[in-house]
Amino acid sequence: MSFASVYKVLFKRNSIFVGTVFVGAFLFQTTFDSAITKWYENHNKGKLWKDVKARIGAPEEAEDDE
Amino acid sequence: MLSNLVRSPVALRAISKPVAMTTAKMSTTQLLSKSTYRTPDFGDVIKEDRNMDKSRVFSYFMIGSMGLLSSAGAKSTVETFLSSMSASADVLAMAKVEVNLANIPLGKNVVVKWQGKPVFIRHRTPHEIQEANEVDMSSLKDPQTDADRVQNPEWLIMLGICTHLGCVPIGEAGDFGGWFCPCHGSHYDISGRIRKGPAPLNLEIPAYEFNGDKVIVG
Amino acid sequence: MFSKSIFNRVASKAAARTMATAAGTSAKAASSSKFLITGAALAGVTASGLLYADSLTANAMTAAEHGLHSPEFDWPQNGPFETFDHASIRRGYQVYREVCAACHSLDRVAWRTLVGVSHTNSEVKAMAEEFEYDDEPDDDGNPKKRPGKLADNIPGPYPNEQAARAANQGALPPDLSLIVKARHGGSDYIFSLLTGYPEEPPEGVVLPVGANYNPYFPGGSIAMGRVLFDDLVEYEDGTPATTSQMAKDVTQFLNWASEPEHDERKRQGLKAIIILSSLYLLSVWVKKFKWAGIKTRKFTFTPPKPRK
Amino acid sequence: MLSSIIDYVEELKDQFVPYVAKAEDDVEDSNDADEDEDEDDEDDEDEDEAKDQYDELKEECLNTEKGKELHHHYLECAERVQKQKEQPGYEDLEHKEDCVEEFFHLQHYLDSCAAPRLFSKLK
Repeated sequence: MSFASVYKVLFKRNSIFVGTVFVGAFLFQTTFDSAITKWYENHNKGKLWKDVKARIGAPEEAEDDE
Repeated sequence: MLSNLVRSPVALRAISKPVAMTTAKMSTTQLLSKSTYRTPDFGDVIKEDRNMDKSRVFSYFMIGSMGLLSSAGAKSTVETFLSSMSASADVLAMAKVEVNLANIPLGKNVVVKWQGKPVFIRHRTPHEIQEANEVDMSSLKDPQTDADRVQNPEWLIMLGICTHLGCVPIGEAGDFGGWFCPCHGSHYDISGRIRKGPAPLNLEIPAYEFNGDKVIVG
Repeated sequence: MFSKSIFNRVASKAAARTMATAAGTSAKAASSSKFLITGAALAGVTASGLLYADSLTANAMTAAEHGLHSPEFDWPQNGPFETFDHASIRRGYQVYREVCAACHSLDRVAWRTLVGVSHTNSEVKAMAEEFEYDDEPDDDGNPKKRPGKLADNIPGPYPNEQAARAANQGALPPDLSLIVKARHGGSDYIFSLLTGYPEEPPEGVVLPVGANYNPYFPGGSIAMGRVLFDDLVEYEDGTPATTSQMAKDVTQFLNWASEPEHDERKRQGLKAIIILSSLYLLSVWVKKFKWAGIKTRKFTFTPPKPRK
Repeated sequence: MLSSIIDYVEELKDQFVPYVAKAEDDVEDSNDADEDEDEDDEDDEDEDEAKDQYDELKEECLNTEKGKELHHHYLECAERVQKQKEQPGYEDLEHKEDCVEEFFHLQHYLDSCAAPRLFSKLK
């Protein structure tokens, strides 16, 4: 898609431009949130409650250190 | 700096121009022909191979992304403020009450507190259920069938607040074998419907659901 | 002495202000700088007077009065993106319950907050049910008791402050809900305090009756004795319950109690930093873009040719 | 804990009455203190380290050059104070020396030496 067509499709009409921005904001919010959460939980793997829960759920599982 | 600007003839002209326009009421063409202002040559600052579409799309994209992030931020700010108005965690924790029905023998009343209000739970006998179903609708002040008032006919669960002035009725009392409000003498039947006295409506039914042996009110 | 110096200060300030206005309006530069110099000198003299007056009432602080500064430990939550170690919180609750709870309350923590942090819903329900709470009076007006619910707060060991003092020779065991926030040094301090009881106080230290020595406690003399000893509790996950292990776990638990929002706060902080910094960069770009036309504007002036 | 240090002090006290204590000698004797501690801990968990990790680290630190020096300072002070206590009229002294400062110096060093390594040994 050339720049000209991008311009025509998205930016030429202000209503479409603003609409795209708002719709994008909604989509961005959810994807950004889940991406950050995923990273954060991966970064803190082993320390979170869900990991602990899995550990105590399984009887006598060898426990890894953090 | 400002005084310099004012003293410089260019700025002076730029400022005085609209004034001249309104006073002399000249047309645009007249004005243009009279004006000494010309678009100067920008040749030395314009890139040779510039792609108008590309730079325009880029500018719009940047401005659009700023708008996107700002509106996402504004949205979550508003959401945060709105969510601060909803019930807090400690209120929500109190919002439901769990009652173990296995401890309530047949034909007994239990009163539990739910959000500060008494909730009557009656384990009705088959005879009582039959009695509640046999009532003639036309004799009721606030007609409602017993089936409308219970999820499980064995268990009658309702708010123990008299619909008249908010007293708490007494169980297993009154002329109709149900509840009796000592404040102003309202009589409720075994389905909690108003039968006699000043109260206008039947005893209110809270939202509840059965979960095995337990009932969760709220 | 003190009031005098206050007066001096106010006077010199007023003088300085009049001087400043005088300097601003009058064109005589020489006299204004003179004023400034006298003003500065006056202010200096006043300040030193004040400092001297303050020093007269100052007490020498000994190292013992400050308490030993606790070292920094490698807590699992150190760092901007690190969460608590919830396994440690779980063990820490056990230590609190079996050891600390004998004297210390945890008033501000409700049972329900433990759910999804260190225990499952049913575990917390069972724990809450072990305690009795005051219920509504029965039909005859007699007080009634009921088992605890998730919505209740964790009960303390004493019904009130007087009872707590009476049971501890007049010393009040502080509530632990916010203790990590309430003490200088936070987790490091709590850990050091718990593990830092020497068997004997340093030579020459005289302790009041019933007091114990702890170098980390300001003043050194603390009513609480050493409570953590190796293998005092038995951890369900088989972690060896050494003194420092228990101290770490219970401190982690208390840190969670003080900052239950901790993990979520760091997650939100990460989001906020990313969004706000990209917004900042974008706004710098947009500002440049908006001003580009104005800043690169050229004015040329060709004088009009005379008509006649 | 500080048990080991305190043990030295106690030993020192015992030794003090007959003759003047030699601080350096006590440092060498640190093994005695270990054995005392082991007795308490050995009862139930054999496969695990029976000793507190923090104590072990601190002991290690105490045996470093600087640890020995600071410990020596502390012991010297303790000895001095002991002596003063035995002087007649000690109770009425206006200023009684204590060893808090020396103790703090030693303890601070042990902390700064042991603390950074401790949490990797804990779970």
